[in-house]
Amino acid sequence: MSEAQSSFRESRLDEIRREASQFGTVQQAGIRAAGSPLPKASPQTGYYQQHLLKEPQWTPLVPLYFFVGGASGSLGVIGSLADLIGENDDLARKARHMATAGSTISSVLLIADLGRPSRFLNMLRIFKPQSVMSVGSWVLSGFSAFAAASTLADILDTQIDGSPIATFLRTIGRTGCTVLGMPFHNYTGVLIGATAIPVWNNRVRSLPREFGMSGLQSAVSLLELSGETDSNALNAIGLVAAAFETWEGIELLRTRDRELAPTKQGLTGALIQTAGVLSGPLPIALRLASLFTSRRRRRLRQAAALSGIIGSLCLRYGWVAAGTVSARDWRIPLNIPEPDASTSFDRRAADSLTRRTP
Amino acid sequence: MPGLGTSVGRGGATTAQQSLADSDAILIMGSSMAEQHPVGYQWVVEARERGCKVIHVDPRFTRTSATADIWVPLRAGSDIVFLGGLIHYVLENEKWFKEYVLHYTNASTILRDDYVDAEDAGGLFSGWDAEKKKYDPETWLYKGSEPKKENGQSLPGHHDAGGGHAKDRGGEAGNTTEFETDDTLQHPRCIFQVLKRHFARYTPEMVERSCGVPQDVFLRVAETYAAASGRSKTGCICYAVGWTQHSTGVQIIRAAAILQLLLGNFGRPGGGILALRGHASIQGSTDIPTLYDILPGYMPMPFFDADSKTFEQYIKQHSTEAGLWTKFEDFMVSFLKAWYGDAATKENQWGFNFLPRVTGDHSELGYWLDMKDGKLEGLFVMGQNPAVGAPNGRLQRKAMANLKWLVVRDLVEIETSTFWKDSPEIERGELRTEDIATEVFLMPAAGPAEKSGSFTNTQRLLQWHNKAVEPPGDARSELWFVYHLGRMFKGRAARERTPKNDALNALTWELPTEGAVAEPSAEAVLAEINGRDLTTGKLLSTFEDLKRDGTTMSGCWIYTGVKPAENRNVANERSAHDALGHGWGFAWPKDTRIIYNRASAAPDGTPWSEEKKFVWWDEEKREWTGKDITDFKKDMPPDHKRDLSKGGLEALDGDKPFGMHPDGRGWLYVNSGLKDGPLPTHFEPLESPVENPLYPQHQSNPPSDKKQRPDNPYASTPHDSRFPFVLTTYRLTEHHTAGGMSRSLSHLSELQPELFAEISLELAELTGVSPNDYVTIVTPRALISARALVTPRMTPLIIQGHQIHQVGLPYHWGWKGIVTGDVANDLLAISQDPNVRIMETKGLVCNLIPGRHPAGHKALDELHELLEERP
Amino acid sequence: MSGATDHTGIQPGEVTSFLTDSTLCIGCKACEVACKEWNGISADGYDFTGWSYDNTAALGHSTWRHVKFVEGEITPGIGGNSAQQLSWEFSSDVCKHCEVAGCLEACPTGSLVRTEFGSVFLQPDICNGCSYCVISCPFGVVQKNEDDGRAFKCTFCTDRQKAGMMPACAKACPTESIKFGRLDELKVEAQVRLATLQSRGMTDAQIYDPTHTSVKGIHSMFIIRGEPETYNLPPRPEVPTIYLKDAWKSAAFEAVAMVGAVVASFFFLGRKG
Amino acid sequence: MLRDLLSRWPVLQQIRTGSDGTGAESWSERTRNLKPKTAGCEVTRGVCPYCAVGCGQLVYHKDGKLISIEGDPASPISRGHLCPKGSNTHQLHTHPGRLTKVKYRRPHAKDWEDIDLDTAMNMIADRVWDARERTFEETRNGESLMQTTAIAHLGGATLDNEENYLIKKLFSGGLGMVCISNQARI
Repeated sequence: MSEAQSSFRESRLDEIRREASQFGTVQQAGIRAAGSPLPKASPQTGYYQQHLLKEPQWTPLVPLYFFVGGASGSLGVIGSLADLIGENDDLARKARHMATAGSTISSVLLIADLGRPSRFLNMLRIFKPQSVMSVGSWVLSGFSAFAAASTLADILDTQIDGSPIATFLRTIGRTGCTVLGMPFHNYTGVLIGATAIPVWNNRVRSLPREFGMSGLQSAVSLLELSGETDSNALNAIGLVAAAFETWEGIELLRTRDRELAPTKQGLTGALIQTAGVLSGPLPIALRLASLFTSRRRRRLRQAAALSGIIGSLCLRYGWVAAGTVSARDWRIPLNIPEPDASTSFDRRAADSLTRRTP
Repeated sequence: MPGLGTSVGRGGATTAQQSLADSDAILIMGSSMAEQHPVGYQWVVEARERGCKVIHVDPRFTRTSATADIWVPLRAGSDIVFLGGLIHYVLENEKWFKEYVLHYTNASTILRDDYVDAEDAGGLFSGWDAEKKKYDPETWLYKGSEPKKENGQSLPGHHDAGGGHAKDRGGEAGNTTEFETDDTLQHPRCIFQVLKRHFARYTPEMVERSCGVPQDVFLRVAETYAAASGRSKTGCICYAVGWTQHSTGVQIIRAAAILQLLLGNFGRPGGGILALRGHASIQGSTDIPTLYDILPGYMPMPFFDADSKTFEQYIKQHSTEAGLWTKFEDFMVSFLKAWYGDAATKENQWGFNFLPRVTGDHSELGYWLDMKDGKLEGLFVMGQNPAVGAPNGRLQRKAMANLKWLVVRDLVEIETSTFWKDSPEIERGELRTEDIATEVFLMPAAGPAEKSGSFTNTQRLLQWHNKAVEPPGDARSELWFVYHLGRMFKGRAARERTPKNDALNALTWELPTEGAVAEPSAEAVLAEINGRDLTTGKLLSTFEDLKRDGTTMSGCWIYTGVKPAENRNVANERSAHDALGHGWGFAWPKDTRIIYNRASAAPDGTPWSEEKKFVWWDEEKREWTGKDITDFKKDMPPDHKRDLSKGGLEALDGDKPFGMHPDGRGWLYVNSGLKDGPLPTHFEPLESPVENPLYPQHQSNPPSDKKQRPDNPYASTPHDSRFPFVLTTYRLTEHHTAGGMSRSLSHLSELQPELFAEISLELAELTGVSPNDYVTIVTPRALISARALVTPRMTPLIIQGHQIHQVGLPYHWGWKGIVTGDVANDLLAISQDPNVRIMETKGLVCNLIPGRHPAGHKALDELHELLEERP
Repeated sequence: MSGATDHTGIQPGEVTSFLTDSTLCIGCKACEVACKEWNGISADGYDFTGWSYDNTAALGHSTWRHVKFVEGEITPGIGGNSAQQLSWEFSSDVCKHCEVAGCLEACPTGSLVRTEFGSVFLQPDICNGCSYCVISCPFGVVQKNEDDGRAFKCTFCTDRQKAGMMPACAKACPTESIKFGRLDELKVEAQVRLATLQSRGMTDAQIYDPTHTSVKGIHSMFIIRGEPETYNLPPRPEVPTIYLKDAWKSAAFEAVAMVGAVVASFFFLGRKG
Repeated sequence: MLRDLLSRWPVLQQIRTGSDGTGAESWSERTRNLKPKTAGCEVTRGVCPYCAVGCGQLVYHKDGKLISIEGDPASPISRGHLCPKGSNTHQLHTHPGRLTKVKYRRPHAKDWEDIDLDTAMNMIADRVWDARERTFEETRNGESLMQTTAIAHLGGATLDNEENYLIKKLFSGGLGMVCISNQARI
């Protein structure tokens, strides 16, 4: 090529080629650098390797909602049962108040995430059993009401002794919190599991368990951070939850489905694996250690709690982000095996992509 | 016009789009009908689903190819070789429709002894004047017919200034009613034999060599199409500017007409030639021409010094002794009465001298070069965007800077109106805004739904559109603009009654107006176009009633009948009662949907077959009847013998369907009227990468005009090492011409947002371009950048042994609108074919290099560098 | 004004459908524009993709009809209508209006509803933009318009259908490759068309209508040549609700486990001292 | 008040009918009364302004505003269909880029200025008249010419026949302009 022509070469093109040689692809729409295959629609490439599924359009508030909801659901249960069974009135009261606060924050987060927050009430327009989002909205509303009721009961108690209203509110409040706390603390696992997003529906069985136990652990952890570091009961619950998480983590690692790639690779993979450690083995170790020392017990319990909370947050953010990555995979929904057959810009290679499968 | 006009008598499409559904084979060539006329294409698809074979011949694999049965890649500019090949095949293999050819064409007519065919003279016909680069057609005439020589002027139809639109007949040069025939077709000088010899070398081998079409593919096309012929089968040919925009455009269409005549396809359902027009009323704007060389109804403008001395002389020159043009004087007098009313009297030759005389090439490209040379003062542009749409855009835009004033009327601020402000020439420093003295008026125009009026569509059908709402703000219709401007001039002329203003003072200019803005009544204009009987004041229902004694008037004789009564506007009638749509609009002439339909019956007047029964002679009623208005004298029996004394159609035999011709026949051979010869002959485009394999002595069409000058340079041809590739330009479905009606609309712009060049994978590899890269395309005129659309749909062709790469380039983009891009037409040269002065856009040469051209003045430096380069 | 109207003769209550026949499509994109014009949808970007002539790329909140362009190989002498090979295929995509619709099942507000024509309609006056439908559609059709806050998709021109008018895209389609009519009739028509195409040697022609999956069939069927994957049509689309049973089961199990853990812990370890 | 609020609450209807919330019980008032935007419009017959196929169009308008432009099913040519350009005819008329005022550029000026229509008409008339005064040739070597080549016209293929007729009549037949051309060739 003559000088005049080479001086023509736009620097932009060289950048594109560099990017291509570095990353194998170029992000800009449709751009393919020389040596890479022609954009194609074929049984091997799908439609120009354009992903079929739409990405989740949730704001970062949603994973946070998952965390808060999971925690306050579990707190509701703890708060309703703890002092019935044992003499843990303060702990139970604290749990109930936290649950009430949590459910309120949950509602705020959920509303804030809506495209049209003013229309939040439309959530209660119908009740749709087959829609997890609908069920969840009702559960959230119900739980908030019952939590509020039991909190109100507590306040009344401090004013008048044995007021019948307080008794009534306490009874229905705690019953409600126990009953609705169960779905409320883990329905979000069902929510994302029962969607078209491959990485999620591949784990549709384990996600509710994982999210639930994660909620329980953060509930325990929050109580501990609020000072309840003496309760062995809490420590025991924490151990159970952490054990569950550890098992789930191992399960996930053992499953080799390609749908799960986002849980093992990239930023999302890192988040989820970190979550596994922070809410599994690490808290277990710390909690066990706390049993054999009285001096450091408090610190160790607080460390375990902190690790559990951060783990739970990583888990929620990790899984939601994984959904976005998974939605971008154009092969899975089309059952197209990897890797992409096309390798070079060579005419024959391009041809092989266009030839019909017999 | 001349391609079809000289062959069969009228320049318009001979059939209706709906009739395509009755075809047994459809040949689409020089058009991507599915892309440019999608809704018309439904009839092709319908035919296809009924088993009709659809053949698409095109350099690119387009959306039309993608829905056709056979696609044939063809080197842009080799069309005549391909069609000549088909003609050769039909003649050699006896596939021609004998009865039709014998009775309905001039195959049996014998030529003069001194006629020399291009085949025998290396590409030139007899009568060539090397000095003037033009033909004297005298030797082309039929044996026995008298040349119309007047005081040493060139023969009618061959005037230098001619623009070729007044060619709805041909044969003006001689008295074509006197000639000899040989019905055995054996006479060596009879047209049939001449034709055979002329196309003898257009063999499948030659087609392969020149067009790059493999022989077996060519033969499959030939067999398939030739089969759509005879009593019970018909085939139709669809073309568009893919044929016309060549230096041999007219002759390409001639070749198609010859093929259709040989196969007996004119005037029959599912047959004929469908010229596909690209603008809503492009047919209308030649019927009622905003063109320099004709008057409404294809009557020629008087040429200075040639035939314009006296009215008698003018009439004598342009009327014939038989056929419809014997009524030329009736049409012309009625026309002059329409324009000049009472001021047109027998004494003043019906105001003939009010008409301006044509003194030269006043066509767009002709006067644009004058504009560039500072010879023009003012310009009106209405609904056109030459800054983007016209060839050699740089010259076009620079020329406008030499105007004193410019009036642009459009819906949006188009590039033409802002050349002084933001054109590439300003950006590159070739022009400086402050240096440009041109005054510019940009006037808002009314949209089609904001005014009433008629469009004439591609099948000669006038359809009325009704005003629905008022135009916004100061937007007005062109009707309003011209009418009120006219009133001002009339006023001024009335005050200064000088000879100069005679025409203005004589001009009839009274129209009823309506509404707050005083919008003139379009229907009143239509009434004037239709014509009246001045004695009774009644509107006329057929041009047959027009008279030469000044008792009738008609603004456009072929439209007479569109408004037959005060309370009727046939163009606005909307109750179709048959497939061809009778009852819906008005098709000229006389609401005939398929013209020359006398040919749909055998010479004896009976239908050729049940399948193709269309128009036939009813013996009881003694008249022609059938599914269409007969394009013939209704009560003239098939066995009628011509009576020259009567004139008109009665001066023709009863078995001669082509009534515009003085012999009533379809012309395989055109004895005069075409400036580049009586028969189609292949010449290479003005810029071509290959030698002319048929006539090495004459690379390109001898009489064509390159307008070569420093600001309109050409590549050396053949083989210019700087420009190794073939370039062809075209349109996309998603945009409209120069973009004024599409690039400003979001819903269309998003569908095709950027200028791109379609290239093959091979060319991409050759030039080191990868998909979506920017590339720069270079011709001697300009360089532009586009995105590369690398696609297997483009394929290199093997021409005379070596690979020819083609670059496809849509031309819709400019620098204004929602989506912008370089102007593809900057690459083209201003050239003129000999007959209609159209430029060549479909076949030229270019270079393609990776990367985007630099901005500003650097771009021009790059261009010059590249032009000097000789590896 | 006289002359024919575009009344379909279909009464509310009759189930309607599209049948988009790619073998009749000429890739003109009239359906895309007619849809945007009727529904007043704005343009969604002016990017050049280089994917043949497709610059629309995909269905979305502001693209409810999308014509796909699939390029194959070309051979001189063979047009796109000949059976020998796929050269250049066009196919106009649209919301599938599933028999069992993921978006419809997922919508918590009842914004998405089943209409009297059997189609799935998103009520813009109800939608609160929770965007759960977006991830519940196995065809990736529904999308939330971030600027507007609500989700959008093909309305099946319910407003037109209620007045007996044909959907805008089907009406505009120059070659009638987008057919609109009664579902049962179109199912038959599709079979007949397929038989015709195969008799012409187009053995690669097929009807896309996933009746064999949990989607249980769609109200906008397609006739395509080649593999559905080429057109981004999933071979086995499933409605996410099929996962519900398993999900709730394990949720219940885990909830019980939690209560168990809480009760046990406090019972044995709750007491002070 | 509360009663009818409740009666419009789909959940209660669900309970009453046992429906799952995907059907009629969830239809809003708007949905129930959904009408095409062309309901109650006047309809005028038009012709597509783009290519020369000549598709029939139905122009729906209400109170002087264009509402929609669609294909005319009665047309024997287009049978109600339109291509993408034809389908966009409504936007062609209503998009914000439409010109509504006359724009005028003075010699050497860097930008436009708005002027009113009458002024523009008079200015244009003056310029034509002046150019014609100076350049009109009545005769050349004793022969009638009646011509000026100093003023040119371009365009017509997108205009109505009636408009082309008046342009040719005034410019050629009245003013003696011969430089008249449009998009049409063959």
